[in-house]
Amino acid sequence: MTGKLFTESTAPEALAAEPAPRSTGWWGMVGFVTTEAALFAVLLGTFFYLRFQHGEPWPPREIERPQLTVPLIMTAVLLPSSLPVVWAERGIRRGQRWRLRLGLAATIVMGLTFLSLQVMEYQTKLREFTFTTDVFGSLFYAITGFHGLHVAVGLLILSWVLAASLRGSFSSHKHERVSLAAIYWHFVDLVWVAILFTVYLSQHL
Amino acid sequence: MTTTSAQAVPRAVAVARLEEQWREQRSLRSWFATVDHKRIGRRYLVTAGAFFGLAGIDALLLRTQLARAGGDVLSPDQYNQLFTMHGTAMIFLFATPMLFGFGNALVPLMLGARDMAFPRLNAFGYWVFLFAGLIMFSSQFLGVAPNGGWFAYVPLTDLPYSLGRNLDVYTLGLIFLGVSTTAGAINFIVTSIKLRAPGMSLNRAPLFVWAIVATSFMVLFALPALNAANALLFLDRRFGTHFFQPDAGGNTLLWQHLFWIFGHPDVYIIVLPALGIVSAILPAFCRRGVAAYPLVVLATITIAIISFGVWVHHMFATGLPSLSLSFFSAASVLITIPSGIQVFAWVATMLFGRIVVRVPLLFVVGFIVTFVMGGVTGVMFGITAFDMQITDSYFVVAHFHYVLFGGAVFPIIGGLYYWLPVLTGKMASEVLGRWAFGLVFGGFHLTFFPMHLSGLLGMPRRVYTYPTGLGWDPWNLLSTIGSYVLAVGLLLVVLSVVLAVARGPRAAVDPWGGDTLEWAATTPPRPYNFASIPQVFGLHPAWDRRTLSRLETDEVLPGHQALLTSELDARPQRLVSMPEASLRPLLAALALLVVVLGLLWAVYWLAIAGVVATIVVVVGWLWPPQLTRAEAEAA
Amino acid sequence: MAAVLVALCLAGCAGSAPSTLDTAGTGARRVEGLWWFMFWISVVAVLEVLLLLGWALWRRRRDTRVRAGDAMPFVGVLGVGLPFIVLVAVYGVGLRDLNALIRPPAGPELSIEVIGHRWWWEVRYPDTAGAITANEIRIPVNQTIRIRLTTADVQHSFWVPQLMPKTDLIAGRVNETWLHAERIGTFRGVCAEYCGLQHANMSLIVTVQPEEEFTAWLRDLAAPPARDLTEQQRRGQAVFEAAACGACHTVRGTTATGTIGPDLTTIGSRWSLGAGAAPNDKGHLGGWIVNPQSLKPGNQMPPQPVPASDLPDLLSYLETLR
Amino acid sequence: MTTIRSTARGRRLGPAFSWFGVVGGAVAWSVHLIAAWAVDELTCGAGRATVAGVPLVAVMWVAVIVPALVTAAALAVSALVWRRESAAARQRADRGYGRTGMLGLVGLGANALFLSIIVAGGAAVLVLPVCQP
Repeated sequence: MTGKLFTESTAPEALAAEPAPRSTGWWGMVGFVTTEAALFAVLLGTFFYLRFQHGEPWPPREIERPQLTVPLIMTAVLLPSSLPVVWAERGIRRGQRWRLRLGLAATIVMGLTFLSLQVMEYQTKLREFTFTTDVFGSLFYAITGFHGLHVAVGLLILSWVLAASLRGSFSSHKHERVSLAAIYWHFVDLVWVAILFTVYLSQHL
Repeated sequence: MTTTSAQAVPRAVAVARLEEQWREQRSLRSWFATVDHKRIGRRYLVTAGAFFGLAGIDALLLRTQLARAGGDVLSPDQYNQLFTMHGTAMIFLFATPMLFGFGNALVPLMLGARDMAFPRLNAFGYWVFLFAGLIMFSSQFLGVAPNGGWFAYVPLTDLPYSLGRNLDVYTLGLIFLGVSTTAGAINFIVTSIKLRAPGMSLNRAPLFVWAIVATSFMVLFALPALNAANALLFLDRRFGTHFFQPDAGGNTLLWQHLFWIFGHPDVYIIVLPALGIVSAILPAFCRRGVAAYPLVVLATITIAIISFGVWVHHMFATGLPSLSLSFFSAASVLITIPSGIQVFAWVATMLFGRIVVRVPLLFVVGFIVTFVMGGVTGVMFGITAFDMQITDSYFVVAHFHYVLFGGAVFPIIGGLYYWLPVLTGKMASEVLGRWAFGLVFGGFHLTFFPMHLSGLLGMPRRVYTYPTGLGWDPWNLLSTIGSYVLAVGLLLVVLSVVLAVARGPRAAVDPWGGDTLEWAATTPPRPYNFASIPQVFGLHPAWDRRTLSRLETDEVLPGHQALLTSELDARPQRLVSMPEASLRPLLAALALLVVVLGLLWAVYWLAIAGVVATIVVVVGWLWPPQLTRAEAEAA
Repeated sequence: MAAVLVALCLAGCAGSAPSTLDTAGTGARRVEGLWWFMFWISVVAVLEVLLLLGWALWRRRRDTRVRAGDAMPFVGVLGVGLPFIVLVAVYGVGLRDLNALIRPPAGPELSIEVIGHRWWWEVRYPDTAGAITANEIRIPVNQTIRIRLTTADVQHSFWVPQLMPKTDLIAGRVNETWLHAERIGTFRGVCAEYCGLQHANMSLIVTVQPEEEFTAWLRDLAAPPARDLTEQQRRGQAVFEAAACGACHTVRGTTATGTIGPDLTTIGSRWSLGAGAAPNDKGHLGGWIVNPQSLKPGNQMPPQPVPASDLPDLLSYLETLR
Repeated sequence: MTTIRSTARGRRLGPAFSWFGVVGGAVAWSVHLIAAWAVDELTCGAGRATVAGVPLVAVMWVAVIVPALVTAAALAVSALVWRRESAAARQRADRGYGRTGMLGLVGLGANALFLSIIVAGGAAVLVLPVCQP
């Protein structure tokens, strides 16, 4: 059985298969998200490099290990926010504009909640340390701030798509911009998991 | 085949209609609003050429200062600014944009497409490149040019050792420029994936396109490291963070890692497309395709990947554990194999072909000789023990000029002569071209070969002066003389191009008998490139009678449309309409320029105003078109 | 090619150069051998390509056939097979030499601390009671010397081409290298990592001496013998103290204890001023004190308002500091 | 050459398996390089010679041998793909390299190259001490 599977998998036909057809916009957005992902990878790599080059104690003296309550709530708000977008995109594929509008609105509300929570988190943290305190402070604010910026840009894009959809610009056939905005939002969403692990969780390992 | 309608319009009428739809008015607005890849490509070439000239003058001044021991042409600070600008400009403002210029002008033609996948993004990329270059060079005339070397090692470039605006120009200028490079890279990738002519499956894509695509993928993965490093350095300098300050827990080696994770792939980002140019030129002058095509593709891909795993060979003397260095040494040595494959593929092409010696081929031969010499010294630097002794000496300066001048500038000049008919419709003078080649080749080796010797004799890099009596004097004098010869040669190149454009003979259609699709179009190509979308049956479509005859007889693809094909086998999928000319790309670039200037001058309200302006322009740019009534009803 | 060889011979024979091909240290000699090994391989490789190119260009005059086919065997053998064997050999030899570089010859060991400054070298002998000097290192011949490298400001790199491959001085790190000189002589070293304005004038001299000579020198450096000063020299010392030179410089045994600039206890015997910027003679020293910025623009020492009448006294005092 | 009847599982797994033959070596080498370099530099930088109790040199061997085995597997797959594609190509009218043949060849060459780089790194682990600069 395995032998047969092996023979089959290495048949010339296996490499001959074409992936599903995609638009130029799709490839462009995927390319953009790829390079953005590389950027975040570099930043998180920087975090770990500095952390391990620094040695103990980490975070350095003056800073406590970060509390997990608020960031976990933020995660609980942000991660599921991709679902309404998916639901909205499927809706417009069937021509259901109400689903598009409702889904986008829901995601925007969740994104805004995330940003408000981040502002609250910053208010507490700033009393404890700033980005000039030491290298942990610099890393903390640079990485979470950069991600917050991406969330804000994502929200701008989603609001823009929502505005366009209220104007009636999308139909079951023409809704590429919705799919592209969705890709970006999923990316912003997923990157948060890596940041949560790096900046918050890994400090408690 | 793919065109849907079956109206029986005579071909001549259809072509005339196409001509009407694609023609650009000769007006000021159209000059700023154009999205034609050929015009944008030419602009890239001219602008990058101008920056090459400025950075070249910098180099002449440096060489004049070093002609004899204890020279006093330049002050130490002037020298340091000039060598920093020379390196930074040659790498960022000349080499990559120049090759992107060739890519812009040629990739759509070689693919049989009508334009890049995102023509407006393409225009935007050019304007950003222009503005970033202007910012960086104007700093030189204001005396606040970056002065930390093109590698800008911390802590020298961080507070408190660098106080002026010099390094802010560097960090912000390069991040700004990165926007352009990233946009260009994405555009090349998508164009090459989706807009290849029907039948141009992966194994029939021109080697130049392979090189540009591999390069573009490298840009996507390498540039973030540079951007992140520059952003962190900017934060350190402006807002008091501590990423590179050891006293507060930062680390200075972090900069070196981040910089070279970008920096070494960048060497190949520069060289790969140039190697692609060589592979594009050779068939026309050897009357056969490049030998071992699949191996050359293999070499292109593996170079692109392995180049990400060699960066630490710039850090062999930093005192890291020898074992960790050796992993990079292994990759640095064995990356020679794919380069060797390409060299011997070209040599085989020449051996087994029928050689026609013309100016472009001369530059290719000059390239192979020079590049091989730079390659063998490159292997030496892959060996940790040798690198520790010779790195940061003039031997390195010799080595990377052999690789970058030999590996990129020779092919670029060759490509300029080769594609001048496509770019301008004119032919350059063969006599002037041969003189130019002789002077450039001779001047180059006279300039850079002696540097091997002064390096072996212990002369360090980046010194504005040196004492006499250490055996360095004669080699430095030779280098300086060579640099002037080289400059004369390069001036001749410029002269021959200018003369060709001004009063050169009109080029015949396909004057060299090239094998790729740009020669199947008219010379120079029409704004829509091809009236009928070409059909590709093999590796050399312009030598293929099937392709050529169908170009004359196939139905004309009407309107502002392009054909999308499948990713791997280039099977026709659907038609898309291409965007018209627009001023928005220019406006977006201007808005971004305001952001950069606001940050540079620390006028933050200006930066915020720029951000708002950028958002406004981009929202308008990307606003979806209103649905037609039919579409709205269908929904 | 012949020109290359002649040029290389010239390079190797140029006696006064700090040449990597005229080595006196165990480490540098290793790399010199490695260089010649790789050099000859490179000559063969370049000749091979040149010959093939020449053959291709020459052949076109007689033979105008175009050979079809993809020439995979040709590229496979010359572009993959042969280079692979050569590269593996080079990598192997390089690994062997690297292994030798990180294992210094055993024997009695001396430690020296070298601290990089913009733009000079501070040299300390930690095994003694405070032997400190600047821009010069003295070591005994045929002994292994451990060098501990740190920097006071930016990145530098310690390179004495005839003795040992370079090692960087990295802010926030301590690096180590070693020297093992096989013959007596003086060897020039430089800062090899760009370190700002006066990177060009940051040289040092390594003097390799017989062991007894070195021991005597080190003893005197650690505890400078009392000096009999003439009247003029004593006046010079007073000028030195009045001009507040001691705020930045140390002269051991006096009230001058500054640590910003180089220790001047043995300034009279140094090989140069400003780490190679100017020869160390009375004229240049006077010029240096009055306006150091003209001899080495941008260095950290401000001009000193020493009255012209006091200068000769000051100089004659400084000359005694040997 | 007989045509193979394909099962659903084969259709699904086939592309994944073959593409492993094309890019497997590149991925394995990247992992090897990042892991070996980062662990060595950071562990030595912290002044330790163990990672979570395991001697550093053992970790180095794992970071060399595992990726080497993965690359060897990818090499085997690509060799198989290429051989069968060449056999198929011999029966076709035009004898040029098809796209699949080219991908197979690219995989073959790349995997061989990456395997040699990893092995060369392994030679360094054999010769050099783990932390000595």
